Amino acid sequence: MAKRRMIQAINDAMFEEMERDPRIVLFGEDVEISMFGDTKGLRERFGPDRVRDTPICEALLTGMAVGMAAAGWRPVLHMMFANFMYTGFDAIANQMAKLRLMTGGQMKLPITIMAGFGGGRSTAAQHSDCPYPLFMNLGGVHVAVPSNAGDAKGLFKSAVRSDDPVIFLEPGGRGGEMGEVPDGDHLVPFGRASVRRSGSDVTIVAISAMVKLAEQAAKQLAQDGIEAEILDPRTLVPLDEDGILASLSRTGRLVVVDEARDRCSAASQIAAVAADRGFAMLKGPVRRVTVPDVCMPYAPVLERSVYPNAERIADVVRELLNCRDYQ
Amino acid sequence: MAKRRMIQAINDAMFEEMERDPRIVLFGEDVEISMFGDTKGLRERFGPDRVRDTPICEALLTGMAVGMAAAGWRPVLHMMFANFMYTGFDAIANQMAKLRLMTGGQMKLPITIMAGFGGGRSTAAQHSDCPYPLFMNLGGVHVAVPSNAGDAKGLFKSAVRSDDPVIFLEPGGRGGEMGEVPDGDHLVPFGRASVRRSGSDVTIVAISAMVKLAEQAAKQLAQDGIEAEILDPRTLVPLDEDGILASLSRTGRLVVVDEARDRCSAASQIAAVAADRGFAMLKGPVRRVTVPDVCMPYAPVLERSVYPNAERIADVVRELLNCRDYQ
Amino acid sequence: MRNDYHNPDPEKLVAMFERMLVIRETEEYLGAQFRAGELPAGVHLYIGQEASGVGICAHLGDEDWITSTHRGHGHFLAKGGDPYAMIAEIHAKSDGICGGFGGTMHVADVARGILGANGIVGGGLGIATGAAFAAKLEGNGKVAVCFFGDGAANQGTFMEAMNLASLWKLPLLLVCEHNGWSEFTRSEVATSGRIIDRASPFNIPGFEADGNDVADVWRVSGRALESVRSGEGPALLVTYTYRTRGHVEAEVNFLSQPYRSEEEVASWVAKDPIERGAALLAQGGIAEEEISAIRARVKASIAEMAKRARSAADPDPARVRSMMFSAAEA
Amino acid sequence: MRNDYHNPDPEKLVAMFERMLVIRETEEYLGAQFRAGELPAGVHLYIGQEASGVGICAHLGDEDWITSTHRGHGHFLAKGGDPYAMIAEIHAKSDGICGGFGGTMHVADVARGILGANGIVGGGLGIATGAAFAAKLEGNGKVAVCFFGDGAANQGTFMEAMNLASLWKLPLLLVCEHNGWSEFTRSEVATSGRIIDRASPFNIPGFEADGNDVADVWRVSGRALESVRSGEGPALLVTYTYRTRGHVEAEVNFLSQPYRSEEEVASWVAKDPIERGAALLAQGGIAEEEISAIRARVKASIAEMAKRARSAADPDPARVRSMMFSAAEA
Ligand SMILES: Cc1ncc(C[n+]2csc(CCOP(=O)(O)OP(=O)(O)O)c2C)c(N)n1
Ligand SMILES: Cc1ncc(C[n+]2csc(CCOP(=O)(O)OP(=O)(O)O)c2C)c(N)n1
Ligand SMILES: [Mg+2]
Ligand SMILES: [Mg+2]
Repeated sequence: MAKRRMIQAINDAMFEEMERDPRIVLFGEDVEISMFGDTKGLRERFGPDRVRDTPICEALLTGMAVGMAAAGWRPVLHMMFANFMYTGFDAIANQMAKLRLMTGGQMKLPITIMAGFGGGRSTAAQHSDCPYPLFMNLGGVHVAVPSNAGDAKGLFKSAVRSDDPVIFLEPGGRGGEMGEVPDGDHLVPFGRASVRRSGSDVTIVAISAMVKLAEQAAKQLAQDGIEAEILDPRTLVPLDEDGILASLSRTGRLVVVDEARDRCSAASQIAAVAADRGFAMLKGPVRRVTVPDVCMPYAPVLERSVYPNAERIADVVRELLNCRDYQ
Repeated sequence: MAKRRMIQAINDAMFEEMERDPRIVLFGEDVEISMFGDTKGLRERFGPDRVRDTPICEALLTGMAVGMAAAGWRPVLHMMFANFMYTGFDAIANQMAKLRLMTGGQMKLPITIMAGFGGGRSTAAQHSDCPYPLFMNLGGVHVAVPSNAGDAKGLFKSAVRSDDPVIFLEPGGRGGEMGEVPDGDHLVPFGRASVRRSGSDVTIVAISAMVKLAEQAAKQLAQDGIEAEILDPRTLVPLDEDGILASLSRTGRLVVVDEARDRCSAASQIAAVAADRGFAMLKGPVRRVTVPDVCMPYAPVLERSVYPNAERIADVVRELLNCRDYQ
Repeated sequence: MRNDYHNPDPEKLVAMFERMLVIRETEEYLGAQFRAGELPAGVHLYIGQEASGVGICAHLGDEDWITSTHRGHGHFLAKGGDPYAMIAEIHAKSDGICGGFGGTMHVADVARGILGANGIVGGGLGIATGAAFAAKLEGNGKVAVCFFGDGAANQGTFMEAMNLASLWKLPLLLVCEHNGWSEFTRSEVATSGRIIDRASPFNIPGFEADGNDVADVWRVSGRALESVRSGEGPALLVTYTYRTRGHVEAEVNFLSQPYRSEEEVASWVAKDPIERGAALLAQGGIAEEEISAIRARVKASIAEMAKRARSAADPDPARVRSMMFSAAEA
Repeated sequence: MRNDYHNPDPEKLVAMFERMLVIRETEEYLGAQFRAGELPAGVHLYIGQEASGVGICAHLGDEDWITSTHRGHGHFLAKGGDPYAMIAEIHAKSDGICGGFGGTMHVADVARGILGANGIVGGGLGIATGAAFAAKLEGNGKVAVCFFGDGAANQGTFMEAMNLASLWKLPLLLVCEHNGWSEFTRSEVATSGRIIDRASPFNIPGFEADGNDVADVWRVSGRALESVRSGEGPALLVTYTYRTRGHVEAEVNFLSQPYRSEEEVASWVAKDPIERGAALLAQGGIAEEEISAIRARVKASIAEMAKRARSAADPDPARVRSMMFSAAEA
């Protein structure tokens, strides 16, 4: 076990994987100097063929990733902020997510697209989106959303080894946080949620940066004698529905915490799964703690008013447990 | 009342609205000759200033709509097939949906973007997407999804009169179907679901082209003595949550039929709302009849295997009503 | 630019003539099938443009990459794709090159370097640039050829591709097949200036060819590809041609008015690349009977394939759900 | 292109000098506030580039439109935006021009024709083209000016804008502020050929100006705008300049190595547009004391506004949920 910041853990994963597989190529805007630190030092180690700064042209870059992958390489494309993936959205939605089916399975597309996402730091509306719900709906891309350094490393390694496209999203505000990273070739499989805390009163499914807030809420709740079980899905495609339902079968109550805007969010999808496959286990309504359907305002006081926090999570859990209708 | 095809009804609406408001301007690829028929004759009537063919450059076109609206005009942008909205996605997601908030309310953006959507006709993966879940998640755009000629006209008129951006989606396969259109200045308000059929056993919320399938299913079910209530939300942003919950309070059971891919679909959102606000009324699980998380294959036999149909809907309803756990 | 590449020898000319015929016969068949209601969806025919794809692909091997367009049958066949597998695909059969999953707008044969027809106008630009980057990294002289229309040349990714490919000296040949129309919009209405002129600001050489003369296309594209293969970076080739059929075979059903004159079409039918190819063969000393024999052979062969394709099996719906991810199929 | 536009008169020069100073003082303040931890987010300073925005906007009225970039403070102020409202915005106050909702990267004043700074590189291209279309429809001589960087010139929408605006003869001035860098990438690495050469294939006239000389910018942009206003269609103007500060004031915190030499920066500091402006004033006969008085006046005025902005009220969170749709606010 080593203590690493998430961004370092991803950087470590990149070093190890690029060392292992010479067909991994990284490109993107300013990946050489590395804005976030996740691609730092790679240019020096692996040279200009395999690590390249690009012009600003996201629409082309996502298409290039498809072409490189189709031609037998394993591109890693860094898109910096997740909002810029909209600029390159066409080749993700119309090509990357569809070409395997369209070609009858001929095309193997081992692509990793990475980007930082999320709000909470006054980066305002165009640098704070949580676009994973959009990618979840595309059908043909995996989506990984690590919450901590260890998972980030293990998921990243799985991403670049996957023969399918993966959107790998780094919670913007968490790059600096320290966490344990298992030694050796640490891989985290896709589609396996991790239980971050055990509890019998309520299941809290929390996505990426929301895990920490859920943990804070759980501590507060424990003081009231409420034991929350916290699940971190780690990947949203595939989603560990069985893992979530298993937890629900123990607790009977579900709260989903998601930093995305509410409508058609990952939280809504998880709630829908619970209302379908998990209905018989539900002792009460499924609550969502999400960002209301607004884009992130700049002022901290405004941003705080819409961003999920531990108090909001704890309040929702308390309300759920206190509500007489659902005892 | 007049009998019109949906596409004619939209065309009528365009004529009436452009006549009424000289600041409405229509542009897009081949809007002059009109691929679908919805913009037919407008060039001849309103001239080259207000009706314009554009080059193929969707990324620019969506941005232009923002600029025109900000400058005081009321652009209507035709994007032909909804898949091409991905090509112009950046300005929709990063500008159109955000600029009002970002400017502290300074910017009024009366934009209508129209496109045909959906599968069922072997147009294959790149001409068959149902992208409304993506737009629903953006937060800052209205989404209208008419199911019939009358609503299409009334919703279109409301769209172009709205001071906010509206994504107006025409079900691709339905342009030719006849329906009743009320006479006069027929407006359909946003956020008001329509009850297409009354029934007390189950609520079926069906979106756009799915309404017809739900109606067929309801007929089959009626023969078994099952009375389904069918709700057509008509707009997904805003969504008539209260209307859906009111129906649920009468039936206690909910099935949502959506042509979108399942994950983070409109169906999932509606199911999530039911599992939250409507939980106390639910007598059984909320089922979704959607397209599994695949893009549309070309072969009719393949497409049929994933596209919703009346039998699938009826089967799901029967299962829901027969299941002993939820009597 | 002058056409100073040597002329194709008779053997090459015969081969290209035959390839053009294969495209023509296949598409005549597909058009007829569509009109007879035998195809599940409309087809975008390449008829009239065959010389462009064939003249260029004659320089390519299976190891080279191409990307194509919605009008992709011709490129597929020109690059050596199997007509039977393509016809079966368009008939939505499991023998189809994409197993019936792709259809007319998505015919692809990755093993033959055909990265697919594409329903998104301009969709091939990024893909081809990526394939060219891959080829560059391999460093073994492979190239990527991106076919796109004059309408697609107004998509911004065209400029993005030129900029990046020039900077990175990628082995990319951008081929704009200029047929004067994008759907029902005349080129002059959609395109400012000349497309060929868009290359030089990026330090990219531009080449132009008579897209209805397979020998000219072969000569000019040979020179362009020589430059591209030499490591000097990308090139732009514009072939001037015309689609003598509609934008899509379904258009008569939905258009309420004509968008071009019969004279315009006739003037291009008179320049039919196949008849011009036949004339070149005759000039080159190929006997009339030999030419007729080729025609007959191709006709018979396509007819036989078409028949076989029609009676092939439907695809198995059980495969759909496993088709999005390779992991799902394992 | 030659600069044959007449010279700005002394009054105009003084006004432009003062505007440049307003930008400089405001941004020096903002930079210091950021470093002191007093701003919620990093700021992209325009310091060193003031002559470009000021020289151009001196030709514009409130009725003309501009779009700007992530480096937008300078354009906002050059176009006549209120420094107090901008400073308050960046301090996240309810007095801010966007009520604290937008912040540094999104300062906008629609009533003054400022359609906003933009966090998306190239985001202004479509918006400005649309505004130019609106202006064209109104037919009253309004123009739209799109500011963007040399990095943004590699976004495909740049070509799309040139193509469409040229076809439609839109009153659009495209202004590429070429500062040699996009973030930490040198222009030569990201840009093939010369940006100014990208205009002519679209039949668009290209203009170039010394972006550190406000008089040159004023002259050249005057000519360019004359052409644009005359109805002849769009023009491209490239102003060559440099940002003497970092890409973003936060960069020292996250970069592990320098990306440019101190000499490079110093060579441009020596060409500081404000000091060159002061020299022009002196040449034009303006007394040294008058110049000092302007400096003192601006300094005091910005300091006063800054103080006021700091003590302004926070925005009201109750407004957030009603801010996405105008209907919601009614
Ligand atoms: C992104 C996108 N926009 C629009 C369309 C609709 N469309 C299909 S073909 C076409 C015209 C293409 O013209 P061109 O590139 O010249 O090719 P041609 O059909 O002439 O071969 C258009 C607009 C599309 N398929 N994709
Ligand atoms: C679509 C998009 N891609 C990437 C970025 C990140 N980014 C912000 S500024 C910038 C460089 C812009 O360079 P240039 O256009 O030359 O403007 P300058 O900063 O030099 O003024 C980049 C890549 C972004 N904001 N938007
Ligand atoms: Mg064409
Ligand atoms: Mg720059």
